[in-house]
Amino acid sequence: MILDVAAVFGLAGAGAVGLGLFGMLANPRPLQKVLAFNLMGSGAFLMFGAVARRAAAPGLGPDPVPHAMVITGLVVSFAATALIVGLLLRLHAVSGSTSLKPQPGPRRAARSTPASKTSERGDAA
Amino acid sequence: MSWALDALSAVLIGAGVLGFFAGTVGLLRFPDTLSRLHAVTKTDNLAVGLIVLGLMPQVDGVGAALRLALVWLLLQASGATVGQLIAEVARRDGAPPAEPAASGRRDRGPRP
Amino acid sequence: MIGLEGLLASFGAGGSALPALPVTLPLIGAALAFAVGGRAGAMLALVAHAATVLATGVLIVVVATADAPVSVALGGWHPPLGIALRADGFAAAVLGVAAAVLTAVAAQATGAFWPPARRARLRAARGRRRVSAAFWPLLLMLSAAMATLVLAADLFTLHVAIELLTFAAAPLLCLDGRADTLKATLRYVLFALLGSMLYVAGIVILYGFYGTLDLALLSVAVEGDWPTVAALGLMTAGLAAKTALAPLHLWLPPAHAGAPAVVSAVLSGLVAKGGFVVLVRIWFDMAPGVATEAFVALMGALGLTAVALGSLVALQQSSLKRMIAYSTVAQIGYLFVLFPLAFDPEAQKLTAGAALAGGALQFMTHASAKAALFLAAGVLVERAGADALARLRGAGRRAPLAALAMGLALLALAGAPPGGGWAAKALGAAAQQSFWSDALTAAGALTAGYLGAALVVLLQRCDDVGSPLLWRGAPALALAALASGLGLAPLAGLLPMAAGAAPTPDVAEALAALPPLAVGAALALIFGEAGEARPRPRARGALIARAVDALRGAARRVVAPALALDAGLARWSAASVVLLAMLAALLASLSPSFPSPAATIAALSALG
Amino acid sequence: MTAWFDVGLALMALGLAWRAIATRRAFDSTVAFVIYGLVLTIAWVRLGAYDVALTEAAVGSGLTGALLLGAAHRLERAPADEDRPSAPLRALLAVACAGVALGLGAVVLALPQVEPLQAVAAASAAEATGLLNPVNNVLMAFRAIDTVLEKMVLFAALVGVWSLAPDAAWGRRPGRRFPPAAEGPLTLFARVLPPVGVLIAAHLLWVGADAPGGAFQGATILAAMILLVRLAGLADAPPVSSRALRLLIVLGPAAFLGVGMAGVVLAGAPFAYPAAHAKAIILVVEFAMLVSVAATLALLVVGPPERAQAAP
Repeated sequence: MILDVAAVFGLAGAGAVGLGLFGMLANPRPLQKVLAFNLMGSGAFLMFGAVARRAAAPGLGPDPVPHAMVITGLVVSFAATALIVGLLLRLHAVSGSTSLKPQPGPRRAARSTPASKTSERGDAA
Repeated sequence: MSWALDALSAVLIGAGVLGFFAGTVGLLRFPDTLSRLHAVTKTDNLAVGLIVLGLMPQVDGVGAALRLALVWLLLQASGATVGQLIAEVARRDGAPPAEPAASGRRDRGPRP
Repeated sequence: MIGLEGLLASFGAGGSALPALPVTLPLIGAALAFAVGGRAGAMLALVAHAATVLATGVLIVVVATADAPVSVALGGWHPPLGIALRADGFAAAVLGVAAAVLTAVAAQATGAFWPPARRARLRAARGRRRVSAAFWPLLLMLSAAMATLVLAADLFTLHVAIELLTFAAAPLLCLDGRADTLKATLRYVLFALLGSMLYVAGIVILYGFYGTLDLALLSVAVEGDWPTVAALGLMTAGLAAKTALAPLHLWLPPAHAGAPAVVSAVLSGLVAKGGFVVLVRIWFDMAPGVATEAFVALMGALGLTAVALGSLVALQQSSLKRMIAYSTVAQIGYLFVLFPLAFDPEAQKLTAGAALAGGALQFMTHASAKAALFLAAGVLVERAGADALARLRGAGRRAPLAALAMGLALLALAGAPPGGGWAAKALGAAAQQSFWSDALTAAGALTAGYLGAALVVLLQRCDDVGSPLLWRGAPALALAALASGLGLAPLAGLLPMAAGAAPTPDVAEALAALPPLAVGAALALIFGEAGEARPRPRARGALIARAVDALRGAARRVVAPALALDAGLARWSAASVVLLAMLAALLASLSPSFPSPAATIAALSALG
Repeated sequence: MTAWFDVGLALMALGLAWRAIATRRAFDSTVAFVIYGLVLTIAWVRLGAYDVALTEAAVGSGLTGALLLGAAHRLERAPADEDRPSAPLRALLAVACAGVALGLGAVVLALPQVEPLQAVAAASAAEATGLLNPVNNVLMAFRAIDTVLEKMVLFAALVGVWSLAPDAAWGRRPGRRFPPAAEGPLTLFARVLPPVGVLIAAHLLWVGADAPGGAFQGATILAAMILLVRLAGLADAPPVSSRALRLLIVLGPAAFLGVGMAGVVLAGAPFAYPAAHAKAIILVVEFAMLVSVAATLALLVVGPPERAQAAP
C-alpha cells in the first residue's frame, strides 16, 4: 500500500461521500441537502479520479474515460442543483417556507382526520 | 543563463508569496471592512503580478507568456471591480463584509 | 417477410440503427416540439411519438424473429471503449408496453394538456400554455430515457438515462404549482439523487477493479470478492431508493397522488419501475453468480413487505388516487419477488428462466394496468371534481368505460386468467418455489380487495347521473384490455419461456383464480366504504347489521397499525435510517460467509 | 514534500466539506462549498485531470456556487425547518455514514494497479477522429450517447425550471429584473470583459480538440459573461416565448442528434463520423453545443419567469 496522489485524493473522496451522505440524511434544511448532494457527488467523482490515476499508462497520462464520465457527471449534478433550487424557490414563494414536511393543507384538512397529524398520507376514517 | 532566470523566478515568486501572506494577515487582523479590503486588493494585485512575472521565464513561447499576462490583467480588473462593489455595499449597510455583507444582519445561531 | 427486410435495409447495415431509434427519435421530437412551441409543437411531439412507436414495433418483430439479441455499437466503437445498445427479449417486451402506456397517456393528454389557440388571451390560457409547453417535451424525453434504460449495456449510460428519467418526471409532478405537490416533488428528487449517488459510488468501484462498465464484459469478469460485493450493495440500495421499494417509499404516494392523473399514469406505470429495470440488468445480465441465497431472500422479503404494507394502506384510503398510489407501492414489491423465484439453489446463481419471464410479465401487467387505473381515475375525478371516494359515489355510472377499465385492471392485477398477472404467477409457480408464489396469490386477494372496495363505491346508485362521459375512458380501457389479455399474447419469442411452457387458460385455471377473488370480494365488502360517514339505517337494529358492523370495526382495527407505520416511515429521518440499514443488510447478505437462511433454519431446528 | 502538499490539500477539502454541511447558515455553508470547489480544482490538477479541473472550477464551484448563493440569499428569511433528527439519531447516522466512508476508503486502498486497457485503446483509436485530446475523444466519439443524454438532461432541467413559473408570468422574461445600474465599476467591467470572455471561450473550444478545454468549458465562460451583463443591468434575457431563444437552446442537442443519425447513412452506424471529415464535423457540433449550453447554463442560473407584468 502506497500513499500516492491517487490514494490521498481517493481517501478524501471517500470522506467527502460520507460527509455528503450525512448532510443529505441529517441536515434539516433542503438547501443544505442540495449542497450535501453536491459534496457526495464530488467525492464519488474524486474517487473516480483516483481510479483514473491508478490506471495511468506510462507516457500516456491517466485513463481519460473516467475523466469524461466525471465531466458528464458534474454537468448532470449542476442540472439537478438548478432544478432543486428552482423547486425550492417556488415552494418558498407559494408557501412561505421551505419545509418538506408534508402538512395537511387547507384543502386536505377538510378531508383528513385529526389523528393523521404527521402526514397527509393517512386520511383514513 | 538558465540558472540566472531560475534565480530571478525564485526571487519574484518568493516575493509574491510573501505579498499574499501579508495580504492574508491584513484580511484577518485589520479592524474594519474598508481596511481589510485595502489590505487584500493592494497586496494581492502586487503579489499576483510578481508571481506572474516570476513564472514568465519558465514557460515556453511568447504565447504562453502573453496568456499569463492576460491572466494577471483579468485578475486586476475583476479584483478592482469586486473591491469596489464590496466597499459600496459596506458603506451602504455599515455591516462588515466578513459577515456576508449583501444579506447580513441575521444573528448567527449556535452551531448544530 | 421480404417487406420487412426491405424496411430494415433502409435503416442502414442490416438494421444496425434500429435499436438507436427509440432513443434518438423522441429526443429529436422533444427538441423540435420545444423550439416550435404551441399547437404545432404539440403536433410535432405526437408525430415523433408515432415514429417512435413504429420503430419500436419493428424492433420488437426483429428481436422476436432473431436468434440473438439485436445490438449496435454506437459510433462503430465496440465496448469497452464504446457503448453498445442491446435489444434482447426483455428489452423488447418492456419497450412494447412502454410504447402502449405512452400512447394511451398521449391520447388522454390531448385533452387537458393541449396548447390553447394562439389567439386565446385569457389568464387561464397563459397557465395552460405553460403546462403544455413543458408537458410534451418532457413526455418525449421520458420516453427516450426509458428506452435507454432498457437498451443501454453500459452502467454509466444507465446512470445518465436514469437521471434524465428523474429530471423529465419531476417537473411533470408539480405542474399545478401547489405547495404540497412541490414538496412531494422535492422529496422525490432529493431521495432519487441520494440513490443515484450511491449508484455512482458503486460504478466507480467496479470501474476501478475491472476497468470497464460494459455489462457483457463485466459479466465474464466479476467475482464475488468484497469490493464487488460493496459495489453491488451500494448500487442495489441506491436503485431500491430510486424505485421506491418500501420501506423507502416516502416520496411516492404523495407525489403520485398529487400529480395530474395523466402524469401519475406514466409515472406509476413506467418511471417508478425504471430502477427495477437496471436492477434486472445488473443482477441477471451482469452478476448472476454473485447473488446469494440470503440476498435473494432479503430481496423477496423486502418485496413482500412492500406488498403487505402498500396493500394494507391502500385498503384504508379514502381517496381514489391515493389508493392507486399505494397500490403502486405494493406492485413494486411484487417485482422484487422475482429474485427468490429466479434463484437456482443448486447452481447458487440467478437464472434467466421462466421466473424471469414471469417477472417481465408482472412488469408489463403492472405498467399497463396501473396506467389504466390512473387514467380511469383521472376521468372519474375530473367529472366529480374531487378524488375523495365519498364524493365519487356513482361516478362509474357516468363514465362506464373508465369503470370497465378499472374492473379489467382489477382482474388482471388480482391474477384472473387470461390476464398478465395470472400468466406471471403460472410461470412463477413453474419455478418450484411455492412459498413465494403462494405469497403472491395471497397478495392478489388484497389487490382485489382494495380495488373492489373502490369499484363498489363507484358503481353505487346515485341520482345525479348527468351526461355520460362515454369516450373519455377509451385510452384507459385499451390499456386495461391489454393488461387483462397479456396471458394470451405470443411472448414466447421474447421472454425466456421453454417452448410450449406458455400457460394456457382453461376451466381449472379459472376455478383456481376464484378463491383469491372471493377473498378480495369479502375484503371489498368489509372495507368498501372506508373514510366516509354514510348515515346507516341503524334504527332497525337488526342483529346481523350489528354483527357486520362489529366485524368491520374489528377488521379495520387489525389493519390500522399499517397506517401508523406508513406515516412513521414517511419521515425523512426514518427513511434515512432505513436506507442505511438496508445497505448494511444487503452487504451482509451478499458476503459469502453469511449463512444462508436455509442453513440457518436447519441449524436452528437441529438445536431444537 | 509533494505528498504532504497533497495530504494538506485533501485535509483542507475535508475540513471545508465539514464546514459546508455543519454550518447553520446556508450562506456560510455555500461560501465554504465554493472554496471547497476551488481546492478540489487543484486536486484535479494534481491527479492529472486538467479537463475535469477546468469543469470543476467553472461548474462545480462557479455556477453551482452562484446558483446556491442566490438561493441562500433569497431563502435567508425562510423559517427554519423543523424535521431535525434527534441527537441520538444523528449520532447513529453519523456512525453509519462514517462506516460508508471507511468502507469506500478501504476500497480506494485496495484498488489494483490495473492494466490501462482503456487509456491505451483510447490513445490508439484517437486517430480516427483527428482529435488529440483524449477526454474530448471520449466525450464526442466513443461515448457520444452519454454526452447527448447529458445535454438533454440540461435541457430537461431548463424545461422543468421554466415550468415552475407562476401562470401570470409565463411567456415573459425569465428571472428578476436587475435595474440598469448607475455607471460605475460594474458596468465598466461588464462592458470590457465580455469581448475578452468570448475570445477565451472560442479559444477553449478550439484548443479543446487537442489540449484540455472544449465546448463545455467554453460554454461556461460564455454563460458567466451573459450573467455578468445581466447583473450589471446592461441587458435582459429575451422572453421565454421567444422562438429565437428556444431555437438557440435546442440548436446544440439537435445538431448532435442530427449528426448522430446521419452517421447511419454516412458512416454505417449511429453516432459514427465519416473518417475523412471527423474533426471538422466534431468542431461544428461542438460550436453548436457551445452556444446552446452557454444559453442553457445561464438561463438555469437566472431561473423561471417570475415577473407578472411585462417589463417596461
